[in-house]
Amino acid sequence: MSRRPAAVTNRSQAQAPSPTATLDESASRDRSHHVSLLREMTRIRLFEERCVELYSSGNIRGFLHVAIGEEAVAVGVMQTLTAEDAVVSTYREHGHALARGVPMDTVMAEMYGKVTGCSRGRGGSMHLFDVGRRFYGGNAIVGGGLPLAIGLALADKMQGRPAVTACFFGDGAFAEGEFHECVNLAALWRLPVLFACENNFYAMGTAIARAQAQTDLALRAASYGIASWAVDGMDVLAVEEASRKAVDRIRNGGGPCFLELRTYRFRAHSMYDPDRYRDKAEIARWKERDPLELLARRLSDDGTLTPGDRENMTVQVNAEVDQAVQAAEAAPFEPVEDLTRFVYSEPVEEVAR
Amino acid sequence: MSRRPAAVTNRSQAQAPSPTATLDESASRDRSHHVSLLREMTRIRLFEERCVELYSSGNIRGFLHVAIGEEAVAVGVMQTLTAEDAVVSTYREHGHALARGVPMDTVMAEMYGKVTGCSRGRGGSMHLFDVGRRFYGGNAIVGGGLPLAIGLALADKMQGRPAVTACFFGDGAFAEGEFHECVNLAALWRLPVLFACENNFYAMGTAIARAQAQTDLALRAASYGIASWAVDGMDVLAVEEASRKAVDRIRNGGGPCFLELRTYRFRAHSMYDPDRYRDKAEIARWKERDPLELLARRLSDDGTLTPGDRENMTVQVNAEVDQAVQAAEAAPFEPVEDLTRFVYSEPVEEVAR
Amino acid sequence: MTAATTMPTTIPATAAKAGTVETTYREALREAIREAMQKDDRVFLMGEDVGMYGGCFAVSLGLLEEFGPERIRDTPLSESGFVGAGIGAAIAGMRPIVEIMTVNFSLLALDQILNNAATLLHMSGGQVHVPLVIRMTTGAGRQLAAQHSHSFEGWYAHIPGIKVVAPATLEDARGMLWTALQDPDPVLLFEHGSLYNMSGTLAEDAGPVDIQRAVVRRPGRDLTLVSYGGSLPKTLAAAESLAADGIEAEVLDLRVLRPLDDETITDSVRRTHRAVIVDEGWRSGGLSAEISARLTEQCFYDLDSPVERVCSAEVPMPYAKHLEDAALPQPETIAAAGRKVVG
Amino acid sequence: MTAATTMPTTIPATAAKAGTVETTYREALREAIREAMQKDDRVFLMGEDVGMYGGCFAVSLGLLEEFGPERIRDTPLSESGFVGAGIGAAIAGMRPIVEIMTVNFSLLALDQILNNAATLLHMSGGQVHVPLVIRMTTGAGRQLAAQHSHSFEGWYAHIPGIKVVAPATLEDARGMLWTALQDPDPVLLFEHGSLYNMSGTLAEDAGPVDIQRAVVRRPGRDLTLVSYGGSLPKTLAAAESLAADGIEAEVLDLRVLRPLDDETITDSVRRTHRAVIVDEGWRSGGLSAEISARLTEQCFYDLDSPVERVCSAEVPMPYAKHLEDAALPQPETIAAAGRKVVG
Ligand SMILES: Cc1ncc(C[n+]2csc(CCOP(=O)(O)OP(=O)(O)O)c2C)c(N)n1
Ligand SMILES: Cc1ncc(C[n+]2csc(CCOP(=O)(O)OP(=O)(O)O)c2C)c(N)n1
Ligand SMILES: [Mg+2]
Ligand SMILES: [Mg+2]
Repeated sequence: MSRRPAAVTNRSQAQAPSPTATLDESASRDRSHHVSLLREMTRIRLFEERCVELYSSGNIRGFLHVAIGEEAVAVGVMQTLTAEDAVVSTYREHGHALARGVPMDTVMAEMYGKVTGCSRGRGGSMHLFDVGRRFYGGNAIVGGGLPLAIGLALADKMQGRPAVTACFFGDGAFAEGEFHECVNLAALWRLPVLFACENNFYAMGTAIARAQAQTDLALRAASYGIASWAVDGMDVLAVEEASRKAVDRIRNGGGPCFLELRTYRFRAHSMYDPDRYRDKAEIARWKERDPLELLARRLSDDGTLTPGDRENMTVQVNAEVDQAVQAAEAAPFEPVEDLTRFVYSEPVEEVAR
Repeated sequence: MSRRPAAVTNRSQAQAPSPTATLDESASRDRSHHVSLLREMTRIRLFEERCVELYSSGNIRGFLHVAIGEEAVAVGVMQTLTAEDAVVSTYREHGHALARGVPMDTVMAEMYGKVTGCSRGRGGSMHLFDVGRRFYGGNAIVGGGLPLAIGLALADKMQGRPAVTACFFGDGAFAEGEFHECVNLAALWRLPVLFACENNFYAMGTAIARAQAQTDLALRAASYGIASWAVDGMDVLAVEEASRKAVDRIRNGGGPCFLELRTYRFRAHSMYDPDRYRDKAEIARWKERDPLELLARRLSDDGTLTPGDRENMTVQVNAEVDQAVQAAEAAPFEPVEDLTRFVYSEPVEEVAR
Repeated sequence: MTAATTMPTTIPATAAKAGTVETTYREALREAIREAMQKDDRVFLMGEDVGMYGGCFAVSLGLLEEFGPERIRDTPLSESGFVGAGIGAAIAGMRPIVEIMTVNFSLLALDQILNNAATLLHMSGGQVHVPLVIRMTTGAGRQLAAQHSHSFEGWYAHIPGIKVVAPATLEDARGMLWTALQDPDPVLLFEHGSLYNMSGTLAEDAGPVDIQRAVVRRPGRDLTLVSYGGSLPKTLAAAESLAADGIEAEVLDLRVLRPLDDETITDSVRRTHRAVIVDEGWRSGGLSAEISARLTEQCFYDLDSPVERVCSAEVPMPYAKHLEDAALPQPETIAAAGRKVVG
Repeated sequence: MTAATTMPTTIPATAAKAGTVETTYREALREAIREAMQKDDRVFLMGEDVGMYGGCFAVSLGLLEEFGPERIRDTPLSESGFVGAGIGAAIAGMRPIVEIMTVNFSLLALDQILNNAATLLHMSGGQVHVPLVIRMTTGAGRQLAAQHSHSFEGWYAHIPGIKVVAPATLEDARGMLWTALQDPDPVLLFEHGSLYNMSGTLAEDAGPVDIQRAVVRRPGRDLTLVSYGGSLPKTLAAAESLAADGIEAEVLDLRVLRPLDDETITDSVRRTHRAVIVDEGWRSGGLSAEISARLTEQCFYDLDSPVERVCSAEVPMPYAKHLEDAALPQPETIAAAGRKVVG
């Protein structure tokens, strides 16, 4: 299987570490690892497809943003993080949460607004949290997670922990002032932050060229004096490789890194979006590079995965999704008397802290 | 006299216009023009030195930020603007106002809080306005003038006026999110904006290297895809030359330009500042490049200005300052009953609009 | 004052004289933008996804095709930048309509709104006028959770130098924009998200309405229910249920949150001697507090019982429907407060 | 609740038992920071010019030398970025003190304060605690004009999820910070610019004070003057001048603006039956409105006259001294309001 190094373009002004020195070749050589990548992406895909159905049937409400087509980004990056690392995400974060290990049934229960949800039903699709897994949400203010992320990294650094904070955000968020402030701060203070920019070429209906004077985001990020790479975000192996390189560098005190993960959402921005602004042919072209199919084809080409294996995987994952839906449906709502809880911390928690 | 082209470093990614084609050589060749530049800088210098005295004597209150040492920036840039162009400034803007042609006595009256002041005494040192001269203030939120400036430019462009908006701001403002948003917007929409960054290497007590991960601001600005130059901001001729090049380019539809005008404030940030953070030797070194003395030396070397001429100039300018002080002292305060005026527009003005 | 001062107060659709059309709040807003764009070429609309996408709540759908990308101007995600650009453009002679998708995001632009738009006229000694209109969606009720459900219009009403309006009817959705555009000062126009689909009839020749007066939407003698925006339908429903109990509530629609129309409010309360204020904003320090304080100041001796407030629970809005419902003013809670002040 | 619940209410310096020291509000704030840094190595101070410059109002002068640049951390001009970084750092186990130079600039960080700091605990279903303290300078009186003179502490008090405190005395300047740092939720601490030079004596062993209760700073039977922060000295002066007329005013110092200590306020008003609220914020929709509304709700039948408010004129603050003076609450205007409610 080819390593596709061309998929990673080095935009760093600083000198990049030699790929052979910093890449963990063994992991990606491992066939079972590749199968697990496919399984993770499949979990996200099938979970989100089910969510779309459940939205249509009215079981899920509010805003629902799925990342179908972008699964390789979440799964590739998460491979390179440890349990001590932290993750900050967006409102399009089911994939990040699942790939980070947030149990599917707590995520589904959250979609249902149930008390068993990972945010007790208070957050919904846009606000998945799991502090035990250092998954700090779920932020629906575009760019709003960036300052949090540099703060988490600052605290880790000041407390001498070797953790890295991965912060996901979109091409749209790149235009927000907070991006500028945070990349500069991270670079200035050499904070252990991975800026994982999911460039899906649109912010709602606005194509990147209509939002950014300079659309080469990796180049732009490099101007802050940080290491920066553009990556084929449809190729989970390329994402993992680039992210591992970046995370190693960060963990070794190399300062923050920026990854421009070029990807595409196959569906509309949200369930409200009639998707008037994209060319059908463009969507079709990107679908040819479906990250699940890309990997599956490789695994079938090199004999790792038979059609039966793939079928089995789908069945298993669908069973997991079914189970999550059943659990969510069976779960209770939070009592309405608890409405005003969690505005301020509760005494019992204070004692436990 | 040497043209000092080395003082202008081209940082543009875009192709820069050839200097010979776009620079207005005739103006800077004109000796009387050079004398007028010295006079303008002297006006600012002596005005501000007087303000410092008046602050100590309690006639001026509030915050007072002088730009002593930075006069070449204001004077050089203003030479290249027409009456139709617009200016947006900062809280360190006496020099910008005076060089723009706001009468000294209205500026001094404003410092005194008198109704004859250019903002009727409501603004004070930080909020000088003269809409008739398209001088839109005087903004004391660092970076706060940038969005205004791009809006002025947008309106000019939409209405087919050939005007350029010059926006002054500091190295400190460069770190604000608004900078990022506004440069991108200006570049994206090719707005006629001159971003005139007064890099005096400090934001209050914070040296630029302690605030910016990448201190080459012209390089950083170029990453937005706009033409960008670093300029010796102590050399008024270099400033004028660079600004003329930039303004011509902007006026001809070339999109926004960025000038990093490298300068230095000889005095503390404000009258409250004990200036603990700068090395005395550093200050002394920069004072050797006093923009007034630099130009005066040249004019004396090439025989344009005799010591007597210089002395005369000082006397005349001092007389202008004296006159402004006398007028300010004699002027009335606004009646206190008028306190709540100008929160909303008044009917009579509405009719006149 | 603006030309609008002489215009009649908005009247219920049922009283319309000319022919009527079926329309929605969303369409009425769109018609208002379209008309303004046609009548005045200084007017343009700017904001995130107002063009190609058609507006995040489809208000501006079709306008890009009609007016082109210069005047229906999509922006990057740069709230402070483009709101400030609207201020600058207004100063330099345009009449911008800036759209902020949701009131929560407006916090990113609050520095520009407060420190510049609201302040420039005063600190320039009367020189710099900012004839800008900013539209935003406000309010909860659609399970959008804690970062998309706030009601800050009352909070904005704290700021001198701006005006704040909140259309609650088709007439006002159709008519407030033009009047706001004629105003020489910044006007913030809040559209409640739950009203976009509200349908009804509107006079064919519906046009500009004043942005100065509150109006009585339902007359009554026993108590005054003060309301506005997305809470108006709920308050009218509460009045119906009170009527079933023989309590006749007068329902006021504030329409304009800054400056408040004290006269209409006190006129009503002087007649009914009892008041309940309904405000989807948080209670503490909200608009409801201001109205209560003014009633104390202006008609203390007319009040037969303490002024009551029905507001949102002081929580960031939860996603789950039962919790969101419990957090918001509802016809039942409004009616209960009405019974309390009467009882 | 925090350990502070059991702590005594702050008491006037004159009653101090141990030895006393001469100090200023500024020094007391500095001592509080210093002590917190010494006692808890999770505490650090972050903001513009807190280090090399010594703090824009010299509060943190000398701390850089004592604690080094990691813990006295100068930031670039990036209010949203570094306030948000403080939130993140608090979540991950630090106890940051973030300084925003002046409340006006905090608008640039309001999205982070409201949409994140105040909201994360709730929208995470109780998981994400934000033990953050944000300090800022507030208020007018120094001719700093329209972009440096606001009083937004009352406006901030509208936001559920945060606490808002305003030290008006040396004891509180010295003692509120530590208690705020022990709080598991975000606390905003507002220092009035006109108080920094206030001097007086403080107990040598002055330490933490509660951040829950309002206190009576001057007892009186005829009316209650409710005040806080920079208005407290003016209100006490007004009480003296009323006393000269034989009117005994009770002066309350709110200390904590969110959550308000209703009990102490209503206790006093139930005794005096009359109230004037003094608040440097703008009047419409300010904190003064909330207190007035609550007095109506909680002691309507105890009130002998309508609650009055003395606030800042609703103007962006002008530079000229005579106009600024006229815009602000002054002892004379406070006393006049007092006479009005008594008279
Ligand atoms: C501050 C802010 N502005 C606007 C929005 C509305 N909005 C939600 S998602 C979105 C597009 C974001 O695009 P991008 O960052 O590229 O992420 P993507 O949706 O493509 O994953 C917009 C405009 C918001 N949530 N927050
Ligand atoms: C948003 C904001 N933050 C902080 C301040 C306080 N402040 C005033 S001037 C200044 C330094 C600005 O530095 P720079 O932009 O380099 O301009 P200079 O003063 O050097 O001319 C600071 C921090 C402010 N006025 N506005
Ligand atoms: Mg995108
Ligand atoms: Mg500077």
